[in-house]
Amino acid sequence: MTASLSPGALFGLCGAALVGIGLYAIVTHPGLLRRIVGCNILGAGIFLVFGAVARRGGGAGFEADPVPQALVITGIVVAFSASALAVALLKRLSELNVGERNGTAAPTEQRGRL
Amino acid sequence: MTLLLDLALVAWLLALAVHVVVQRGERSAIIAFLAFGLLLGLAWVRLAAPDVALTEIAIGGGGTGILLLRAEAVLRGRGKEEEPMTRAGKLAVAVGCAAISAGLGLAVLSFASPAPTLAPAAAEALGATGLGNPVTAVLLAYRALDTLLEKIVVLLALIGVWSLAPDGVWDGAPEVKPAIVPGPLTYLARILPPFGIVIGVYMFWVGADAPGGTFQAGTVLAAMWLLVMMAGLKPPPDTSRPLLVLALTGGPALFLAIAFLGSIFAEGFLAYPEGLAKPLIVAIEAALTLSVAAALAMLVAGPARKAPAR
Amino acid sequence: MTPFAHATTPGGFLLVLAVILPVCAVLAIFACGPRSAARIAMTTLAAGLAIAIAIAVELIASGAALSYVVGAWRPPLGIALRADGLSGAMLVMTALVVVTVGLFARVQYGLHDGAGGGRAQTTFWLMLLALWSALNAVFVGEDLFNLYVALELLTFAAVPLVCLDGRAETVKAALRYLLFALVGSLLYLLGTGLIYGQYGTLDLLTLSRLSRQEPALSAALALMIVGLLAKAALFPLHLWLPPAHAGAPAPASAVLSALVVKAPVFLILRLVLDVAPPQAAAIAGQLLAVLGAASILFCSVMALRQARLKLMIAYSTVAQIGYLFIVFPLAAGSAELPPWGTIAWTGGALQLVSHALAKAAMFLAAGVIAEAFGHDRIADLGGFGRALPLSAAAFGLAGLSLMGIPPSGGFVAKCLLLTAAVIEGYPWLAATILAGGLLAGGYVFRVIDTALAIPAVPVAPRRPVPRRLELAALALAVAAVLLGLVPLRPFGLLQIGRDGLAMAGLP
Amino acid sequence: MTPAALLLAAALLFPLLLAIGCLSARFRARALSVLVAAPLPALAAAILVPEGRFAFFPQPFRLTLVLDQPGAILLGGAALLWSAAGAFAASSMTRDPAAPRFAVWWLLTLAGCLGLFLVGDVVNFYLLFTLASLAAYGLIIHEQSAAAHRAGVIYVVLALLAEAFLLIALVMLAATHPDANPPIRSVVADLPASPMRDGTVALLILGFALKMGLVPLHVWLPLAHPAAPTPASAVLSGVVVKAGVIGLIRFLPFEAGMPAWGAALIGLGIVTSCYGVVVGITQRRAKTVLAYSTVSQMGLLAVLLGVGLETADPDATNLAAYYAVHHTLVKGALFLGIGILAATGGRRLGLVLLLMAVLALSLGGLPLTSGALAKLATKPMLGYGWLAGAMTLAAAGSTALMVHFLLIVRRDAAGNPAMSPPIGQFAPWLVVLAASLVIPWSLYPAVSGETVASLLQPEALWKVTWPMLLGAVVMLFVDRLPRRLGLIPEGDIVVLAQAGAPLVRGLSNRIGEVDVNLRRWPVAGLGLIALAILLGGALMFRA
Amino acid sequence: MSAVLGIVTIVLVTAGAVLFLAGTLGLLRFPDTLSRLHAISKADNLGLGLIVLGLLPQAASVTGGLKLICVWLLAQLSAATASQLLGRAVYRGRREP
Repeated sequence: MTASLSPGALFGLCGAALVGIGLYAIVTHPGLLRRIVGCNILGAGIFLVFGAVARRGGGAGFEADPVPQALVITGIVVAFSASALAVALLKRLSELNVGERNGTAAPTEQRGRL
Repeated sequence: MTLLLDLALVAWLLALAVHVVVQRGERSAIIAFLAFGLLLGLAWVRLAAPDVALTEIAIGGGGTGILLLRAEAVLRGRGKEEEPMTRAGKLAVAVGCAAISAGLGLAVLSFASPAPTLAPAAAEALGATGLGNPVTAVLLAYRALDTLLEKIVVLLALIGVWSLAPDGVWDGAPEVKPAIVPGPLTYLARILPPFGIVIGVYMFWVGADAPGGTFQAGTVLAAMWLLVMMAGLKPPPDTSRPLLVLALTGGPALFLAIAFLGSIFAEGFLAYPEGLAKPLIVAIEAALTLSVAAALAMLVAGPARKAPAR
Repeated sequence: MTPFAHATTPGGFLLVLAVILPVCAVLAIFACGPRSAARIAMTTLAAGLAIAIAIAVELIASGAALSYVVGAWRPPLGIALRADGLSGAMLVMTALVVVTVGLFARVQYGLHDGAGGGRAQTTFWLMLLALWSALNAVFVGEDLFNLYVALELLTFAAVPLVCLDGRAETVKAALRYLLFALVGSLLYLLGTGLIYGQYGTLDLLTLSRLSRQEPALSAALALMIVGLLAKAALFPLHLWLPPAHAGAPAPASAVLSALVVKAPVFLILRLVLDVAPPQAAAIAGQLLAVLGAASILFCSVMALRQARLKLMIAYSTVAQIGYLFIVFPLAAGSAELPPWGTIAWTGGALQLVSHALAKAAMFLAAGVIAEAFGHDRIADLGGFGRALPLSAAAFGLAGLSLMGIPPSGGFVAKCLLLTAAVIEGYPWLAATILAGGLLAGGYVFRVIDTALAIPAVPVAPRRPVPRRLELAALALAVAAVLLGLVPLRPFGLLQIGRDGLAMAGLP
Repeated sequence: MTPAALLLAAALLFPLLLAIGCLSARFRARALSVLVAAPLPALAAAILVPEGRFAFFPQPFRLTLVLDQPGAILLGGAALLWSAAGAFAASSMTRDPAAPRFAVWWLLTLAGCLGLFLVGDVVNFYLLFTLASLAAYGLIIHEQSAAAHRAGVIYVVLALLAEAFLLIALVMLAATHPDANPPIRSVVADLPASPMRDGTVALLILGFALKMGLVPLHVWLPLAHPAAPTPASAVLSGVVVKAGVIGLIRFLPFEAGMPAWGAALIGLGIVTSCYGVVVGITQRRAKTVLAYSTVSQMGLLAVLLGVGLETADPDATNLAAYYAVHHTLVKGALFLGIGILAATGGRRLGLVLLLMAVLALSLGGLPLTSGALAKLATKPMLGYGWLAGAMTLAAAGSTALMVHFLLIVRRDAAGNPAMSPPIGQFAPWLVVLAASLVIPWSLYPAVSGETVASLLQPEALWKVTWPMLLGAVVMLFVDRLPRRLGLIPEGDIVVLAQAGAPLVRGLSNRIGEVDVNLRRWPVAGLGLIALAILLGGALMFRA
Repeated sequence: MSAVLGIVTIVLVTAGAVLFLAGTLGLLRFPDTLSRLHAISKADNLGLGLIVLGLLPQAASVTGGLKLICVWLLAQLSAATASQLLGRAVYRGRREP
């Protein structure tokens, strides 16, 4: 048991569980912001799986395989960009909705060109 | 003993994640998520990935956290809940997610043994790059194309965020300053940035040989800039301001230029000439750090809200 | 036989250019400011088209796949780019659609503000170019993680296009699209991690040799395929597509519907054919075919029900995507005939290309209609064919291809698929193809009937529309039709780089 | 390339070129006047090109043209009718602002129809079949009335259905053939040995029966023919339905024979011919009556082909073509005649009515007319059993229907003011009329193998006369009966089908609701998870 | 010498850890935000100080030691600011509920 629960496997399993938790949040949560948080938890779980893979692949003087680690770094930045875009959309949406609800066009009302 | 610590860490991570999901209050959930991000950094340390740990804490936890907190502050009270789910539906989803986790766990436990790895290959090729940190070598040499495209992804996200501005103020400045700036914040914004900049530069500089690198350094710099902007010490620039544009495009542009030069002077696109690899990589990293810092800060700052100063 | 390791071939640098050139243009526009956006974009469109054609010529001339090892770091440590015949076809198709849409947008923007530089306009050019780069990267990518980055690039370029007009409903559609696509790409990424954990490489060519029936690979394939399905909006995961594609401005809808959804489909094709072991491929193929058939039938009915033209076209996209998925069991191949030697493979590829052309034409035509009349409610468009004959013709010709009426690319594609269904013994797929054609006939015909009607109160254009604007749609529609007249050329092209199967003996 | 091949190609391409020419606005404005010339190359080909001549065009055209005897007969008759109807249209539609558009549809339909009689390879057959089918839609809706649009919609739905049946049938035919575009001949020769034989034949019959208008797939005819302008009705009823006939002639294996399917075709034909008469008698509009008459006549053609298929008699195709050309000319002349009658009054009316009566009764088999010839020529093949009896009854029915038709047109024209039809319409009508009388005589020896003199034997005359008398008597009797005209609506069973509309609408609404549900975020999310589990499970445990 | 330094480290770090524990307990047990803030800032600042102090003897080099002190100073700074901000937020939240 201990052998199979090397840090790699352990955090891999943790990542697997986080994937489930993140998915659950994304699917069931009614609030959009929390869905974005859910995506980040899902992402964290996925990155942990990568980390587990990296940890297992240590060798040649490195404690872990650097390739998956580099992938995770790229992945984290991409995930952050996605969150930023999603949050910006969400804020804009809520702004427009508030404008609509107040009966007046939002001050930032704009007309599409196309 | 370490196994026990790891187990505790894992349990804590899972508990926090569940807490984030089931917590009613939006803000509490986000704060729990912040804590989750910090713990995740610890987990990365335990996975022998200090580079990732730094990135996770800086971007995954910190950057995302501040983004979410700011959004929560804006949305509070007006976020309309939509498409709620029945209890049975939630149960079904829960069972499904559990099944996916279980399958995933099975897959993780069934990985081939001995573990396949590229560590030896990476180590062997490290000499040609002159770098000491293999992760940096992967990011900026072996898989530089990914990194290049990912820079474009960040830039696109920024363009996307900016495109959400109203038409009239599109190329104006975003607004990050709260209505009332608390005194201590201003104080912090005066004291901290010099340290932050030093730390950022240090992180970038050691990145070639030790944990650290462009993203981590860029995030620290971005945090400093945001702090200054939030405290109102220096207003955010117009999105069309040349200096900002230069900072944003400089990194990718230099990267591209060196990449194309590689196809003339070295073995191909994104290849570095023998012996010049390290200086070139450091140069790229320097420019990228600035670009990342500017992009991350502007991503958090959001779309323009004020007409441009002409 | 193709060697199982990548080596840079002559002309391989073209692949890099195809991916990187639009990126350079994005940076240039960003740096030079909005005023020069259209000019830079136009130049890039021309250059990009030339590159795509050069790649196709090089492919045909050499008869072998083009490869490029980026930075001379060989996989598995480094990344390779590779274009076989199918990729080449995709690249050319993408270039054609993007260039035509670009010309359309240039004219349309010219109608509103000559000088340019507005928010929507600049964003459109930036996103169009980024999208092109991402598509090319998907089509020539050979590394699973590199493909992930390309997919994300695609999503990030596509989402802002959806809400370009900034109305609440389009912002909502964009957010929904982003979140669902994000889940899809995360699942794909997860699968990538599992594959790396099992095989220690992300290179598709290497994987095609290594992959065996193993739990990790099964889980990875399931996650990746389902994630990509979410991005491809196959029924029942199509929730985001109709509002997103219908809400976007016409040129944006055209590229979204014609090209963007094709990228995940292309990747699924590569996963199933190249990575999955034969038995797994068969099982996945069956499931995908069931979903594809359901998509065809269900969403065609939904398209028939729509009152708005653009929504109708959007639902039609979901239905037409379904055809690409019923290819899987039909192109299963056998010991002596590899999947890419089957006629179903050709049919599927042809369907992919002809749908792209036809759908882009339809959305552009719908854009002209909306431009002229200020709305796109089908019921209130009676007799629009008189005001906009070229657009009506473009819609009709594109419709021919969607319905599978000869002579058109869609016809040849559906004919090949039908033949495959008959030969392989899938009567239910044959019936689905026919029923889908009938339903498509229904919804296309509804618009044609409206166009040809002479109502008591004829519709009058709100503002005159220049012919040039209409020509773009017509050109694409004619291309979709002409595709049916040269059906056997792609057949040969598609074999290139696929195990060097002898091309002799093909008609 | 031989002159014959060139002529065949011109027959197909000339109308297409004219249609392409219509892209130019100046040409389009004058397109109406070229309609008469468009089918002339085809006519020349039918007359001049020796039968059995092939023309094969190499890559990239991949076009095989064949002119065999049935094809030549049908082509000649059809080209003549097209030309005459084109002249008629040029005269009758000069004031119509939408005439250029009409001309485009006309040229496309024409190209498709005439090409069908010539083409010898599977793919191009389907292509031309589609062209003819879909372009005819433009002719049907030309008047833009609500009825025309309804007819157009129903027509297109059925035409697309026919296309679908045909497509799958052709695919099944050609699937195992090594050539991607095989000659029709060789796939039909392979058909009897094919494992999918029965399915293929069933689909072929379904597809072509839809085009011919065999019961219960006839509903588009009585809707479309009255709705279209007169010259268009003439070609729709005279030629377009023959696309189905040539299809059956080309694709059924008459050499090998298929008794069961032959019997089925016979049954279908008999039902159709009776049904057309019975429903036709209840109609009150002249054009509708003619449409039902076409339905009935197509039934007779189906019987002929069925017999040929049952007894493996390839000659049946010649006879069927002969019968079909008779019908083409007569029915075309009758439709044009309705237009003439509407423009005629006073002195000339009597003459026109007389000519119409000759034409109409020719369908029933009036001695010395083409109808009688056609019936006599086919008699030997039908034998003397119950089938011959049924055909005799059908002839009687046709006569009855035509008497009904004559009564209607006489009533309709009775109140016309004194006027005479424009020569531009009258002359084409006379040409078709004359052709309908002359051409069958000239073809008779070649088709039936008997001399013309045999036609003048009293017994031959009696053979065709008595069913006519029977029919006429019956009709005169029926006409006395209290009968509610218009009891059965035009298009009869389509009305029943429309009664099912709420059901369809309900189903469609259900699908709409399902879609709304599926597109809710949690449901789609659950779907995503379920799919992942399903696929993952299948891959893990089944593979 | 090293043994003495070792003992000093152990004592100081343990004390710091205990203070952290106390702060955490306070965070969990105290009724309102202000008292929680009080507990956590007081205990944690001191706790961190003790831990850093305890680790100083173990630092491999002078720069290492300086880094540790920098960490402590920065933590002090940010904690002070954060506490201020939190306190203000609570205060304003009370005034305008």
